Amino acid sequence: MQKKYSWYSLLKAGLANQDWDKAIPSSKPKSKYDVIIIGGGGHGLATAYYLAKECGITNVAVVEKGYIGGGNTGRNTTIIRSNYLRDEASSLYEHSMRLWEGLSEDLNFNVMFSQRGVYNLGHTLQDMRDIERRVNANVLNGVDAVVVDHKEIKEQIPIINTSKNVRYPIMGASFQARAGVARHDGVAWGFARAASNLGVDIIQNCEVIDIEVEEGRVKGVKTTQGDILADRVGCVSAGHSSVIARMAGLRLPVESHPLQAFVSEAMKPILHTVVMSNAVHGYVSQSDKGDLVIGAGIDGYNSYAQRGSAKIVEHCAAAILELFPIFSRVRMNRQWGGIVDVCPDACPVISPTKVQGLYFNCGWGTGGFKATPGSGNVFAHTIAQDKQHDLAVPFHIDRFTTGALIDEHGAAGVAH
Amino acid sequence: MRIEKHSNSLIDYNQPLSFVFNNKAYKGFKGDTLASALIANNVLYYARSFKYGRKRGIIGAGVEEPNALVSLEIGGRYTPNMKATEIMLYDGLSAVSSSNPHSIDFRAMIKPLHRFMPAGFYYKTFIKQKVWSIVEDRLRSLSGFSKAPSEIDEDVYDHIFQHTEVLVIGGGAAGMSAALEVLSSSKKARVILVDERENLGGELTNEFTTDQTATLWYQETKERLLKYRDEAGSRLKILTSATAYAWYDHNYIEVLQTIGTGQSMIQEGVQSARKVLHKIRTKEVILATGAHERPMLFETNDLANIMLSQSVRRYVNEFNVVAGKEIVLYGNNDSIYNTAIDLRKHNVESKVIDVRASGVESDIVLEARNLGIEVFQGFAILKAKGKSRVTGIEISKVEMQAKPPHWKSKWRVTGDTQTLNCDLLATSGGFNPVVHLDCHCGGKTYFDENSQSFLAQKDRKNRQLCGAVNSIGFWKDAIADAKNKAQLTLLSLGEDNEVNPQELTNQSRNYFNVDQFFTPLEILNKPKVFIDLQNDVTTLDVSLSIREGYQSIEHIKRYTAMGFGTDQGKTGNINGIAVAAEFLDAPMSEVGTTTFRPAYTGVDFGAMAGRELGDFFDPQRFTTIHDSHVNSGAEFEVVGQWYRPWYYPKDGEDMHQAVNRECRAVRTSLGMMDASTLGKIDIQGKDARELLSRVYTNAWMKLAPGSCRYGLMCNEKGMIIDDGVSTCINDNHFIMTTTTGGAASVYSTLEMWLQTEWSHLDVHLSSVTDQFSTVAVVGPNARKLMKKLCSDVDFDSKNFKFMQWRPGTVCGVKARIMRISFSGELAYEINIEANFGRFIWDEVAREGKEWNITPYGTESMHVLRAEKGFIIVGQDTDGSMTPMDVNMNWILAKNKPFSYIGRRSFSISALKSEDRLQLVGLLTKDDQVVLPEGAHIINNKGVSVGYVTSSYYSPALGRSIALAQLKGGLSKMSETVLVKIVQEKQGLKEIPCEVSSSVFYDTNGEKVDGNE
Amino acid sequence: MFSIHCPYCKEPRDQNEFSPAGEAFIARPENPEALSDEEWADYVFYRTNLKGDHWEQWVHTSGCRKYFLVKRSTINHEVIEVATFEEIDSENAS
Amino acid sequence: MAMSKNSSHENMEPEFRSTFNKLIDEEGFLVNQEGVSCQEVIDQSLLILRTSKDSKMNIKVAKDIFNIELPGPLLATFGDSDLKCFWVSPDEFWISLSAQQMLEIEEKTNKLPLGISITNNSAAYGTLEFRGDKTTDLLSRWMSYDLEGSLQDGKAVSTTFGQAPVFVYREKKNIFMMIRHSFSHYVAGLLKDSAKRI
Ligand SMILES: Cc1cc2nc3c(=O)[nH]c(=O)nc-3n(C[C@H](O)[C@H](O)[C@H](O)COP(=O)(O)OP(=O)(O)OC[C@H]3O[C@@H](n4cnc5c(N)ncnc54)[C@H](O)[C@@H]3O)c2cc1C
Ligand SMILES: NC(=O)c1ccc[n+]([C@@H]2O[C@H](COP(=O)([O-])OP(=O)(O)OC[C@H]3O[C@@H](n4cnc5c(N)ncnc54)[C@H](O)[C@@H]3O)[C@@H](O)[C@H]2O)c1
Ligand SMILES: Cc1cc2nc3c(=O)[nH]c(=O)nc-3n(C[C@H](O)[C@H](O)[C@H](O)COP(=O)(O)O)c2cc1C
Ligand SMILES: [Zn+2]
Repeated sequence: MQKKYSWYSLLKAGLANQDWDKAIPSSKPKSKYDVIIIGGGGHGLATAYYLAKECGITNVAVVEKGYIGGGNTGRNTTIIRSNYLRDEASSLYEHSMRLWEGLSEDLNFNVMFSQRGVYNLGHTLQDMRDIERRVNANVLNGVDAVVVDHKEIKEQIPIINTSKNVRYPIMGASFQARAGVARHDGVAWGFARAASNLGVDIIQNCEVIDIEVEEGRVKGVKTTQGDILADRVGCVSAGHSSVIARMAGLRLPVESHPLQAFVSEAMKPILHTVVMSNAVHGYVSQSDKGDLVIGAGIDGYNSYAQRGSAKIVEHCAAAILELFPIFSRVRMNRQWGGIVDVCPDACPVISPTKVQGLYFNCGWGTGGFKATPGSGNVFAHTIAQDKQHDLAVPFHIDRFTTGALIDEHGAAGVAH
Repeated sequence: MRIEKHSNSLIDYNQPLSFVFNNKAYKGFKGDTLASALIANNVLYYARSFKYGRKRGIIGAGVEEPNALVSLEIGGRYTPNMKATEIMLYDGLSAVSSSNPHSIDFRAMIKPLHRFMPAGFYYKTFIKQKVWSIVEDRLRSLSGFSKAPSEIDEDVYDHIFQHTEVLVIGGGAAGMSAALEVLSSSKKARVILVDERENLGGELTNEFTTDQTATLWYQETKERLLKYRDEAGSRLKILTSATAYAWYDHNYIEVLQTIGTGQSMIQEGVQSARKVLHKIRTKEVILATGAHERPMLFETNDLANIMLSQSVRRYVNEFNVVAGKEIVLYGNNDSIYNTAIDLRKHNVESKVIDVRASGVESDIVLEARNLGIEVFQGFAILKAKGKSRVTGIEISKVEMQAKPPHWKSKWRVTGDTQTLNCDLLATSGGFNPVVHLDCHCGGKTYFDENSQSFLAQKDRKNRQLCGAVNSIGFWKDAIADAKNKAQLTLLSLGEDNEVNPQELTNQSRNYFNVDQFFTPLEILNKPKVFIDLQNDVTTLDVSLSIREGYQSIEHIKRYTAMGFGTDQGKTGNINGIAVAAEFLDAPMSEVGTTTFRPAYTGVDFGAMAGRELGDFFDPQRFTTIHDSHVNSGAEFEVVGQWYRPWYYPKDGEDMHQAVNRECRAVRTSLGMMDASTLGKIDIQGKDARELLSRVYTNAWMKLAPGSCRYGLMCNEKGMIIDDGVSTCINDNHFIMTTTTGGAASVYSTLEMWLQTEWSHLDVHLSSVTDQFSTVAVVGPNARKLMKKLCSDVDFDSKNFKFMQWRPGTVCGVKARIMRISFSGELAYEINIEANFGRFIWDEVAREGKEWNITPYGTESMHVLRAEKGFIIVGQDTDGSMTPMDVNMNWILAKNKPFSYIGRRSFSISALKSEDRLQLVGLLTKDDQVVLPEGAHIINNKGVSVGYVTSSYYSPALGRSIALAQLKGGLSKMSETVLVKIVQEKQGLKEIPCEVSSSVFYDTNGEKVDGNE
Repeated sequence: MFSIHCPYCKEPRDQNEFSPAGEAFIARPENPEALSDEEWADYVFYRTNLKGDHWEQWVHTSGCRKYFLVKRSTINHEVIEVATFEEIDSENAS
Repeated sequence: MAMSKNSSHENMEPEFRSTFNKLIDEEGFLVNQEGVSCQEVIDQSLLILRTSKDSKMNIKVAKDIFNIELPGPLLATFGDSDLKCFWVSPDEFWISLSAQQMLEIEEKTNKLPLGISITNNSAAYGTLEFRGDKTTDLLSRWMSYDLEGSLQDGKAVSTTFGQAPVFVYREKKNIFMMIRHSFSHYVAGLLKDSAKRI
C-alpha cells in the first residue's frame, strides 16, 4: 500500500526528509495478464483503475509506448463539461462529470478539478437555436445548463467584447456551471498511482507492435519489451487506434487529424471561466499558473505527426482577439499538437470487435478528456463482463452498419 | 555602471534617452537595451520568482533571459512580460517589474514553509473537492507575472508572404558569411537574412576588443551585403529585429519583425505596423543561430548579480556597461577567460575560477595570466553568499575521478573551502547550440560528448548548419564553415557552382570543447540550487520527481514545471537534463531533451492574427443591392459569409412588427426580396441531366426546357444536405440553385463526383453565383407588376405556369424570369446580370409602389415558408434527417437506374425505424402563444421526444405555428403533446400543442396563381 | 503550411489554395443495392487511416479546381508523389 | 451587353454598375499613391470556355470563335484587339474580351459541338490593374503566391487574396486581378488598409 497524501504526510516528509513512495512505479511486463490495456493515456489508466477497483480484476497491465499521459491526455485544453445534445451522449458525459466531482478524493490525488463554468457562445441565429435546443435537452436530462444573453455574459466576463459591431457579435451562450477544467497530467498520474496501488502494472516505453489473434480470439500482444499474453485486450490508444486495429486485421470508422493548442505567457488572473466559440473557432481558459490555454481547430488532413499548420493557430489567435481584444499584446509562449481520432458522428466507439476478447475505446476525437473517468469506468465493466456497460451500448461500433448514429456535431462542433 | 567609452560599443552617446523604471527616472543612450541602461544605472533587482518570490537580477543579455520580466508602458500600449534584455531603449520608455522586487511578497514571507512545498505539492494537498474549490482562487492570485492588459491595443500588425531560395537564420559571423557566399556564387538565388537583434554581427562584436581582423571583416562584409541589398533588382532582403520563431512543414518559416517596441507607431497621422510577421517559404535554410551559454550550478546560484559569462562580455563590449567591480568568472570552458580578458582590456579587474584541472596551460590561460588575471584552476564554487545579491563565494578544490568517454563524471570536492568576495559573478557551463527551430518540424538532436550539448541532427534535406549552432566556436572557423555550407546549399538548389571546402583551424579558443558537466552530488543535494530560475525549480525538485517515479524527462518537466516559463528553459533545461542524468544514473543522451516547439520567443497574439480582425476576420460578402438595403435601414442576418437583409424596420418598429407588416404585404399585395445570395451553378453537357438525377433524389430525365424543378440532395449517409430549384435551359444546359450557406460545398461535391468517379460523363460546372442578381417579386399582384416591367413575356398563368421560366427583357435588361415560389404566393424571380442588379431592384421598387410593394428580409421569408411547411435545410434538419423524416417520400424516385447518392442508406435498419425524429407541425392550444425554438417536446415521463425547429407568429393565420421534430411524429397527427419550457423565472411551464401537418396555410395551393 | 505541387498547374502552391479530400482509392460501389449493410458501411464510414505513406485526394480549390492524388507521409508530412487520376489509371492499366 | 428597348421604358438607359463602382474614387482608383496604384478596368467581359477531351476540336473551336490559340498551363495568349485567353485548368479557359467583341461572337457561341461549352460570367468579376514598383509589396500582404519569382509577363494564375478567390495575370509590368463581385468589398477593404502602410 502506498502512503496516503495528506497534510500530515506532507509535513512529515518536509521535516524528516523522509521519502515518498513511488507514485508511478516502473514495471517490467510479466508474461501473462488477465487484461492488457494498450495506451497509457487517461482513458487507459482509468480503465485499469476501475477494472481493479470495481471489477475485481487486478492482474492488469497498461502498456504505453512512451510516457504515460504523453498522448492527448497531456496536450489537451482540459475542458470538462457534460452539456451534450443527444441523450446517449449526455448520459455518458454526465456519468463522467459525477465521477470528476469525487475524483480527487477517490484517487487520493488532487487532480485540480476546477468547476469554473463553461460558456459556449452563439454568434448567429442558428447558433442560438442550437443552444436553446441543447440547453433544454440538458435540463431534461438532469444536466445543469442555462441560456444566457449577451448582457449576462458581459456582466460575468467584463473583458469580453460584446459589441454588436464585430464580424460575429456575441448573441448569447449556453452556460454550464459545474463544468470546468482539470490538471491534465495530474489526471493521468492520479489514475496511474491509484491503479498501481491496486496491483496494476504500468509499463512505459513499451510499444505494442502486433496483436496475436488465433481463430478469431485475441491471445496477447507483441511489444518492444517482448510478448505478453492475455485473453482480453482493451485498446485505448486514441490517435493511434487505426494502427492498433490494423494489427488485428480490423479497420475503424475513424481518421487521425492534428489538433493544436497554445499557451500564452503567465499573467495575473484575468479570466475566471472557460469560453468557447464554434463560430470563430477558439476556446480559452486561464490556468492556475496564469497562462491562457487556448485551443484551435483541427487540420483537415490525416496526420500522426503531433503538429499542425500555422494557419489554424493564427486564425485561432484572431478568433480569441475578436472575443478578447485586450489580449492583443499578450504573447504566445508555446504551441503544440496532438493526434485526435475523429468519428463520423463525433461520438466515441466503446465496443467489442469481431475479434473475441479485443475491445476498442476510441474515436473521442477532439473532446474526450472530459470523459476520462466515465470512459474508463464503462470500458472496464465492458471488458470485465464481456458485455457492454449500459451507458456504452449506444456506442457500439455496429452503429455505423445499422445507421444508429449519435450525431453530436452540434455540441462537439469545434475541437475541445 | 558605464565603463570608459570604447569604439566597439554600439552605444550612441550623442543620443541620450530618458526613461522610467519602477517609478524612477533614469538616463540611457540610443543603442542600449532596457537591461543595459539599467545596469548602467546600477539597478540590481528586477523581479521576484514564481514560487518562492525570491528577488532576482538579470542573468542574460538576450532572449534567453529568465528573470528580468517587466511590464512595458500603460494603456493601449501596455505589454506584459517583456524581457528587459530584449527591449531596445527609446525616449520616454516606461516600465515596471512584472512582480515588484521591492514590495512585500507573500510568497517570500512564508519562507519557512518552502521546504514543505516541494514539486508536486498541490497534487498531495487540498484533495477534498470542496476545499479545493475554495483554495484555488486564492492560490491563483499568487501566480502569474505581469497583470494582463486592460485596454485595446493601439497598434496594428501586418503579415507579408515572402519567397526565397535561401533563408539564412542568424546574422552573426556565420550567417553574414553564408548569405554573402550564396549571393556571390550564384546569379539567381534570392536570399533573406534574418536576425533577432537590431544589428548584424551576433557575438562577433565581442571579438573586436581583442581581434582587429574581426572588426575589419565585419565592416567589409556588412558593406558588401548592404550593396547587394540596395542594388537594382536586389536578391537580398535583410530583416533585423526579426526572429524566426517557428519552422513549419515544407520549409515554411515564420519570422516576427519588431518595428517598434512600446513607442507610439502613429506619426503624422500615419500608422506603421508595430510588428510584421513574415511568412517565408524557402527552398533552402541555412541555420546560423549561434549558441546560448548555460549557467553553472551551486547553492543559491540565483542571487542577484550572478550572470552568464558571455552576457557580461556582451554588456562590456556592446553596451559599455558592467554590473560590478569585484568580478569573478567561473566555468568549465574558455569563454570565462575571454570575458576576463575583455574586461581587463577595458580596465575592469576580475578573477577566474576554472573547474578544469590545473596544469592545462593553453594559450588563453596564459594570455589571461599575462594580463595579470588571477586564475584558480581545478576549483569549484560550492555556494554563493549574500542575502539577495551575491557578496561572495565559497570555493573548493575539485577533482574529476573518471573522464570521458565514460559518461559519468564522478566529481569530488576535495580540500577545504575558502571564501572570496565578489559583487558580480559570471558563469559559463558551456554552450547550447540554438537548435530549437531545427526541431520544430521533425529534426532530432543527438548528444555530443565533446561539447556536452545536444546538437542538431547531422543531415537534413534542404538545410545546412554553420557557425556556433554547428558547435564551432572560433569566428574565423564559423566564417569558413558558413562558406562551405553556402556552397552545399547552392548545390542542393541545383546550381552547378564549384565546391571548394575550406579547412577549419580548430583553434583552441573553442567554447565547445568543454569538460564534463559539473554535477557533484555534494552540490546537487543542497537546497536552493536552481535549475529553472523563473519557475524556481531546484535540483532537489528533480531528484524528488525521479524518486516518486516521474522519471522521463517529459515527466520531470511536467512535475516540476522546468522549462515551462517565458524563456522555455533556454539556459536552464540542459542543467536539468544533466541533473536528471546524475540522479537516474543514466547518460544524458538517454535522458534526452524535451520537445522544442514554437515559439522560439513569444509572439504577440495581435501579430499572429495580423489584420484578419474585425471586418477582415472573415470576408463579408454583399449582393449588388446591398447599399439599397442599408439605405432602407435593414437589419442584417449573417448567412455563411453573406449579409442578408433580415427585416426592414420602419418608424421604430421592432422585428415582430416589421415582420408582420412584411408578411402581410406579401400575402395581400406585393413584396420583393433580394435572393441573390443563393448559390447558382451552371451545368452544361449532354450528361447534365444524368448528373442531376445522380445527386438529387428525384427524377430529372423528363424535365422540359423552360421548366424548373425542386430537388433534394443527400449525402451517402442518406441525410439531407441541401435543396434548391434547378432550371432546364435546354437539354444540355441546366442552372442549379443551392442554399446560400451550402453553395461552396455543393459545388465542390459535384466536382468531386465528376472528377473522381464519373469522369466519363460529359458535364461542365461553373459557378455563376456572382454572375446573377436575383430579385424576387412575390404576392398576388406580382403578375401585374411583371407585366408592367416586361413586355416581351406572356405572363398569363396558362402560358407561363408555376415552375417554369422565360427569357425576357426587364426594364431594358435581359433577364431570366423564373416562376417559383417559396411563400406559396404567385412569385417571379428576375435574374439579371449582376451589374444591373441594383438598377432592377430600384425599378421594381419604383414601379411596384402602386401595389405598395414591400421589401422583406429573411425573417419574413422564414415565416412565409413555414406557413407553407417548406423546410430550411440546417434549421429544420440538422444533418441527421432523411427525406422520409421530413415527410418527403414523394421526392424519392423509385425507378432511377442509377443508385443516386444516399439511396442505399435508406434501407439500413435505423433509417427505416418508425421511431425516428420526424418533421411535423405543432399548433399551440392557446393560439397566441409562440413556442420558443429549441424547446423540447416531452412524453408523460418527462423525457424529451422531440424539439421545436421553427416557430413564428403567422400574421396570415392570426395564430402561432411551429415545425418540430417529433419521435414517430408522422403517425401522431392530431395528438396532443407537451412542450416544456425549462428556463422560466416563475418555474417550469408546459405548453400543450396539437400535432398537425406541417402545411398551415393554403393547404390546397390555390394562391400560387395570384390575382389576374 | 504545406507546399503542394499541383499536377495540373505544374508548380508548387501553398496549402491555403487546396483542400484535403480524404483517403484515396475508395471507389463508390458499382451497385450499392447489391451490397450487404456491412459492405456499405465499410464504404461510407470505415477508413484505413494509414500511418505511413498515405495516398489521399486533394483538390486545388482556388486554383484549377482539379482533384488529384497525393502520396504523403502521415508521419512527417513529406509529399512523396503527386498524380492525376488519369496517370494512376493508366499506370494500373499497364 | 444585354440591352434592348422595352416599350414601357422607352427612354430609359439601364444603369450599369461596375463591380467596384462604389469603392473607387472619381478617377477610378482604389489606391493611388507613390509606388503603387490600383484602378478598375471596365468594359471587360468574361467567357468561360470548357473544352472536351478531343483536343483537335478544342483548338478548332478556339480558332473559329475567338481566333485565338489555347494557352498551356498557367499562361495567357493574346488575340485580336484586347481579346485574351487564359489557361485555368486543363479543360477550362477564360476569355477576356470587350463588350463589343462579345456581341460580335454571340451568334457563334450558340452552336457549339458536344463536349464544349461556354458560360458567360462577365458580371461575376471585376478587374483591377496594379501599377508601380511597390505592387508586390502591397499584394504580398494578402497573397501567398510568389508574385516576384513566378508571375512573369504572360502568366496567369488563380489563387487567393486573403480569403477571397482571385485570378491574377501579368501583362508587361502590370498585374491584373479579377475578383468576384461579392468579394469586391472585402478585397477593396484589405487593399486600402494595407496601402496605408506601404
Ligand atoms: C490540442 C487538444 C485539445 C483538446 N482539448 C480537449 C478539451 O478541452 N476537452 C476534452 O474533453 N478533450 C480535449 N481533447 C481531446 C482529449 O485530449 C482526448 O480525447 C483524450 O485525452 C483521449 O485520451 P486517451 O487516453 O484516449 O488518449 P491518449 O492520452 O492519447 O492516450 C493514448 C495512449 O496510447 C499510446 N499508444 C499509442 N499507440 C500505442 C502502441 N502501439 N503501444 C502502446 N501504447 C500506444 C499513446 O502513446 C498514448 O499515450 C483535446 C485534444 C487535443 C489534442
Ligand atoms: N553565443 C556565444 O556566446 C558564442 C559561442 C560560441 C561562439 N561564439 C562566437 O559566435 C560567432 C560564431 O558566429 P555565429 O554566427 O555562429 O553565432 P552568433 O551567436 O554570433 O550569431 C547568431 C545570431 O543568430 C541570432 N539568432 C538566433 N536565433 C535566432 C532566430 N530564431 N531568429 C533570428 N535570429 C536568431 C542571434 O541573435 C545572433 O545574432 C563567433 O564570433 C564566435 O566567437 C559565440
Ligand atoms: C493545459 C496545458 C497548459 C500548458 N501550459 C504550459 C505552459 O505554461 N508553459 C509551457 O511551456 N507549456 C505549457 N503546456 C504545453 C506543454 O509544454 C507541451 O507542449 C504539451 O504538453 C505537449 O507536449 P510536447 O510539446 O512535449 O509534445 C501546457 C499544456 C497544457 C495541455
Ligand atoms: Zn492546380
